[in-house]
Amino acid sequence: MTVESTAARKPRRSSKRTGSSAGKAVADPQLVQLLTPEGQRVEHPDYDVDLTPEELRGLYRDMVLTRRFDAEATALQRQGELGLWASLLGQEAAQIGSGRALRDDDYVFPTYREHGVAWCRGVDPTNLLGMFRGVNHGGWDPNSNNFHLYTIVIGSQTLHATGYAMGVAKDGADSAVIAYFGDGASSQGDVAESFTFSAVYNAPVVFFCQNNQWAISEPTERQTRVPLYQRAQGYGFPGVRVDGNDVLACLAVTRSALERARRGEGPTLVEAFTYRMGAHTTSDDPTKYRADEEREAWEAKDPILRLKTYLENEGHADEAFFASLEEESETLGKRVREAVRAMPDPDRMAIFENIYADGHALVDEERAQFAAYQASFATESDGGFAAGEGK
Amino acid sequence: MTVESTAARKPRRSSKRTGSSAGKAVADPQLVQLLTPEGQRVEHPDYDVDLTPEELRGLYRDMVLTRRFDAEATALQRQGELGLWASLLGQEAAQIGSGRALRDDDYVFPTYREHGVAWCRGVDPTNLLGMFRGVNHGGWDPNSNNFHLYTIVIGSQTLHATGYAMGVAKDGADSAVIAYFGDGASSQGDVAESFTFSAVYNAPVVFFCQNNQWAISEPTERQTRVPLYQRAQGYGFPGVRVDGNDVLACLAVTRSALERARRGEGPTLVEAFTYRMGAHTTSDDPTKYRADEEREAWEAKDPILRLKTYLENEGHADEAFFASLEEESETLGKRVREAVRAMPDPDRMAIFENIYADGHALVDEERAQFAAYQASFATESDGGFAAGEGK
Amino acid sequence: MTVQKLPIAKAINESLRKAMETDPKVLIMGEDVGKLGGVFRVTDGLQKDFGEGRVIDTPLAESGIVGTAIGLALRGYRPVVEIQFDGFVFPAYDQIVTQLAKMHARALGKIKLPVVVRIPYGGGIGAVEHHSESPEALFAHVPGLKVVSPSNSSDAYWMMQQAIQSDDPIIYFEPKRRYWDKSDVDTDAIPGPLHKARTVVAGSDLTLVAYGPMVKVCVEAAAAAAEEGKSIEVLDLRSMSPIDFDAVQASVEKTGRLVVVHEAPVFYGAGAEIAARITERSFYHLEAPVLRVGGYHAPYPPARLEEEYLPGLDRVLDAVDRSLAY
Amino acid sequence: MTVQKLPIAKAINESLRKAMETDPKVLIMGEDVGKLGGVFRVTDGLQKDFGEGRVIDTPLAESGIVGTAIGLALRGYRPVVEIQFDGFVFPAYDQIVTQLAKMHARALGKIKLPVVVRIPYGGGIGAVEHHSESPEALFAHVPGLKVVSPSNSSDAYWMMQQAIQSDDPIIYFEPKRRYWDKSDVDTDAIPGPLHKARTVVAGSDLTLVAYGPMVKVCVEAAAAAAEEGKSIEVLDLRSMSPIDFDAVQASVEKTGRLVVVHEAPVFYGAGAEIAARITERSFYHLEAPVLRVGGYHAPYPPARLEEEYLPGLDRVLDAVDRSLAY
Ligand SMILES: Cc1ncc(C[n+]2csc(CCOP(=O)(O)OP(=O)(O)O)c2C)c(N)n1
Ligand SMILES: Cc1ncc(C[n+]2csc(CCOP(=O)(O)OP(=O)(O)O)c2C)c(N)n1
Ligand SMILES: [Mg+2]
Ligand SMILES: [Mg+2]
Repeated sequence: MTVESTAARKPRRSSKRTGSSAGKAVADPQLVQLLTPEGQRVEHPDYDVDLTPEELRGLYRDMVLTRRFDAEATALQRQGELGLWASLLGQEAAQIGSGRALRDDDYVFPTYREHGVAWCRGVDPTNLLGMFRGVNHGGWDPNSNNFHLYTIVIGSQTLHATGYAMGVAKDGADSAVIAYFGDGASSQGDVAESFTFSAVYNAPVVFFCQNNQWAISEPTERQTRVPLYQRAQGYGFPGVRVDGNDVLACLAVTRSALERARRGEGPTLVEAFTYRMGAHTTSDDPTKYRADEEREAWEAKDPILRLKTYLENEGHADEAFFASLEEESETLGKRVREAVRAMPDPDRMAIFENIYADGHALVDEERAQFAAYQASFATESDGGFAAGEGK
Repeated sequence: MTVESTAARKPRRSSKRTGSSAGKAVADPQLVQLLTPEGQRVEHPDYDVDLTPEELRGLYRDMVLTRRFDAEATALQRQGELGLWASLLGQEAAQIGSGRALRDDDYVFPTYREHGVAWCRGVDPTNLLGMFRGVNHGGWDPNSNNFHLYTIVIGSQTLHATGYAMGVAKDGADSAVIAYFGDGASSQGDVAESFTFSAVYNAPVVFFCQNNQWAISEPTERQTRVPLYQRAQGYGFPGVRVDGNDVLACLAVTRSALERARRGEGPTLVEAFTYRMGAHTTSDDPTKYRADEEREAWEAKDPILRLKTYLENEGHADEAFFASLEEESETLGKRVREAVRAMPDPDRMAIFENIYADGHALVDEERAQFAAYQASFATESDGGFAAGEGK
Repeated sequence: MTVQKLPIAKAINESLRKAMETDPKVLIMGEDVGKLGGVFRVTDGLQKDFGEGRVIDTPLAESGIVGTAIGLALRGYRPVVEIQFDGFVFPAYDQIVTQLAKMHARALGKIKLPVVVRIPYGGGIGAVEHHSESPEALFAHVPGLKVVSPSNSSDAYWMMQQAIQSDDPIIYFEPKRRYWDKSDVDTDAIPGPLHKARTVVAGSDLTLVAYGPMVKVCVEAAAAAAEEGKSIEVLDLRSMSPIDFDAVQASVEKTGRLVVVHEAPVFYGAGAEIAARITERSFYHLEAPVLRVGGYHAPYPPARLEEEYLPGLDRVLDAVDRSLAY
Repeated sequence: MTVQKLPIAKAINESLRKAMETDPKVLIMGEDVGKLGGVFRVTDGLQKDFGEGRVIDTPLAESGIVGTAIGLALRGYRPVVEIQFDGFVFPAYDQIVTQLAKMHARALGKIKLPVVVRIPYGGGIGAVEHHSESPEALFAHVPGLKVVSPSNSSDAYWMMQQAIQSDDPIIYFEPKRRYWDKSDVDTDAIPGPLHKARTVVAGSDLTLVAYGPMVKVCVEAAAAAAEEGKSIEVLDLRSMSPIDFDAVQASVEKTGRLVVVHEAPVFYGAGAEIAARITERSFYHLEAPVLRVGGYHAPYPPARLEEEYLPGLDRVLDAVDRSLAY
């Protein structure tokens, strides 16, 4: 994929409802945008947000701190403190915009990259790092912040979100559920099945697809030949493409979709058109498969920069704000760094914990054998140092 | 589901390309029809067929013989000669129309109900009965008639068809592939994945969905809230709904979709709107879940009757034709009956045959043990009669 | 009236009904479970009495069924999911293995997954392909799942009660060819633990271990052997994960001989696990190697051959004889 | 130059290249197999040389990958499919078990399914969840599949050649933590049969059986034991279906003792099958019960605990000692 081919798929007409074309990329509704890459506030017939300067600064702060946290995690991976990191660089607006559209009682089903959404939910960022450090497979209580664990198997969580939303509807609650997934994930059978179930049961769920143009080394063309948001209409619910680097538009579109869900009108697919600025993960080397120019073109659309320009132009934020945010960023970075370094390795007996809620005889047996085996080293003449080498 | 709700979803506007509505059932293209239930030949802006009287009689004959065969199989099941039968009653036009649109070099991937398509491919009908009698899991060579084995796991074959079509394209052949599936199957992840793969690789495949309104006891509303043919557009290829009880329209629409595939324009979804007049299979009891009136309403749309009326009105067939067809039907019925009754049980050693093309040591071992075990009965004093009772 | 003679299918139906009456969070989901009451009528009448909101006909998509059941469980529901036939559980296998089995551990115990997956399984009903399989080992090998199978109506009733009450995901295999076999169910009884084996026939010369549909065959084999003066003990395993090795061990250390019987292919089957573990536990007690009787390493054959494929009385007795010959 | 020292990953790469050169019907399919050359670079350079038509980046859908590979095989192609990591094979499990494994039998032998499914498997690379699993038993239990795993570069090369040439579907498990281990590959050698075990170390006191990543550990264990005067024979199984029981039996009847080692959970694992069958075959030769060393009945743990979970030198030696103590 080249920059051109991506650009060629950029839609031209805007609409809350999805467009008509099948088999060719004409007459796409333009993507919803409220803030241009140049930081200009623009109108949209269907979507709007009316935010106070404080709220705008809040969104800016969220994005800056999220990016700072993400950069710190990448650095910690390089330093060997984390085994892996999946950076959200470039996707801050999509995540903060959608994340801030949520109510406390809404429920989030993320992939492995939703650090910005986690931030909006109030999940302590350091909690996200456990699985990447290798001390656990998910270190938070999903119900504390209505933020489910990260899901690594691509697409699976869309069904969990749909089932959860079916439960919300059963309970008569007016909460909504949001399922995050990627452009690559859109090909998984599970995602299609979640569209079917949510449509048939009219479940209050928003499918939030961050189309960051890449699934590891594969461009979105490997997953679809028409814009992804159009997928929804064939299942009987609306799809909309939003500028995923525009935090205001992401907020507005997600809010509208959540409201629709609350009103009992069922699911919506939101395609946030954005870009993965970094590697897929720290294990990945994008120079193998994509051109620098593409990344550079997207740099001009940076989500944080455009909001900064807007805040400055409108006089909504002053130097002091930016300076104090800078400081807050550094404090966050430091806190994260220290927390990770202090993160203890799990006790080896944790292998046998929480496998079953009600216990399992074999686990009990193996736990006991393991403990005895470990103990056998301690009683040997070498004083137990061999235990750690039982590899 | 009631008759009304089905009728309510009947689309109103016709189009070769798919329509626009998302989230509601307005402005659907009407289903393509060339022959009304009353036997009237009507025009359609996008589709037509120009058939000689002989060809028309041929289609009629195909449908009548297929129905006769199907009835015989149902009877054979009642007589205990078959363990099960999945009747195509009511779906003759969809199957004969689409089946007769195929060229010899095209390839068919059926479900378990495509007896009419098998007929068009020249598969000996008695070969279809082996699996229902329980003597094999599929009794024909798929490559003899380019007609794959029946697939029971819902939806799986759509991926095989897509892969096969990818191979056809690779070979530079201008053949096409057709994948049959049902309204229920449309919910399976595999079917969605086949849409994605075929679109991305532009594979020459036609997805032929017989929407017979039911998936065992579940009405189509349990699978989708919009007409199924619309599913295609979100994957970037056209979908079209055809009157599945109109053999001419099914022929025309399938032919057009196959031609499109041959031209390298990729997949098409054809939704043949039809009705399962009988039970799901001989094991099923539809009185548990659907009203007689629904069936009666569909009886008025019978695919065979309408062509008969047309043939008679146009003077394309005379009494002699109908009489000789009647006779041919009886002969077919008799042949099938006798063939089934004469069908030998498989040799017990067949359990160990054809599991691997290149052999497998354990299979060899178990085969030998089994043979020795069987032989042990033969050498016992009772003269071997116990062998058959080794249950 | 607390003791009733019920077919297994009806016992499960009654158990589901009881659970739904007791706990409004219990849901039933699956293909055709509503008006039709399931292709085996196991959910017959439940939608009529509990409504479409609690007995849910789902789209035809097994991964979707299990995946949404997981979501419902996360919301506090207790879904009992029906897979129509053994051979159709595989589209749901990913959700079962990577999500249902692991989510509790992934969340360090902070969330629970009380989902029951009901699977009518096994052969002997003269069905077409995919309708006669015994895939239990494919689930028992997976940490995080529990796998059980009743062999009679009382167990069918009570094990379902216990499975629904359990906070763990449970794969509940129903011996479909025994659905119509009747036996007593005492709905007021105090049931034993879900994962304990049960001695069906006491004996002293050899132990037969089976579960689900094969228990009946083993009981018949024990009776036939008794006529020849052989005293066979029959254990109904009831649970394939965990396995009640203590019970098997105790029996084997009494009889000195063990034959394990199941319909599933022997190769990598439950019999392998039982043979390996019991041989390790009771090495010096075994007079003969543990023998296994089960399916061949072959796809389940067409119906006209299934009686040759399935372990029957003669094959069990043959193994008994071979074991006793050591 | 016919003998080269190659890492396992490169040996597979060379083998795929050779197969593609030899047979234009050989295709490579999977996620990121093209420009990127796969996340482990096993297909590196192949798309560049053979084009996008033969090295196919697929949509992110494993069922679709295997399902379309089946279709391509029916059309006469020989697809070699890559599953990116062990834990991601499950979405394709249905196509593998119900279609790939059974279609040849279903067609009474009239069609062939020469599909190779490559799966990098096992732990030890410090990865996140789903990237360290050993699901081989879940395939070996299924009739119609063959399951193999190389432990060194020569086998990696030749077993891939043979797998591609085979007309049967083969699940080819690649020991990912050994990808970078180098050993000699003779590309002109005449390889032995695909499904035969190989004696890696000869010995007389006890037999260690392993495959894939565990062979190395067992060789080290044999060396360590040798220092203590114990003579351990190490067998590389190479094939988990079929299993070369003759080779294991011959070794055990010489040594009298057997320990089976694998990373997969012991419960219902390959070790169970080997223990059960060898005990049956060699009942009077065994001085001790067959012991098994493997994964626990627990989800594969987070990376910081994997060395505790994986069978290592000490755990193997512990089992050796326990066996010898009988
Ligand atoms: C079922 C499954 N297959 C393969 C993978 C390996 N994998 C991890 S991320 C990824 C790409 C995902 O792309 P996308 O959905 O676009 O999300 P993104 O990473 O771009 O956020 C792949 C193939 C996986 N995690 N799960
Ligand atoms: C994966 C799978 N799940 C369930 C079944 C059981 N089953 C057989 S046919 C059927 C209904 C199929 O409905 P549809 O696709 O509309 O085809 P129809 O039978 O109406 O022709 C079901 C649920 C199956 N064969 N495969
Ligand atoms: Mg992406
Ligand atoms: Mg149908």
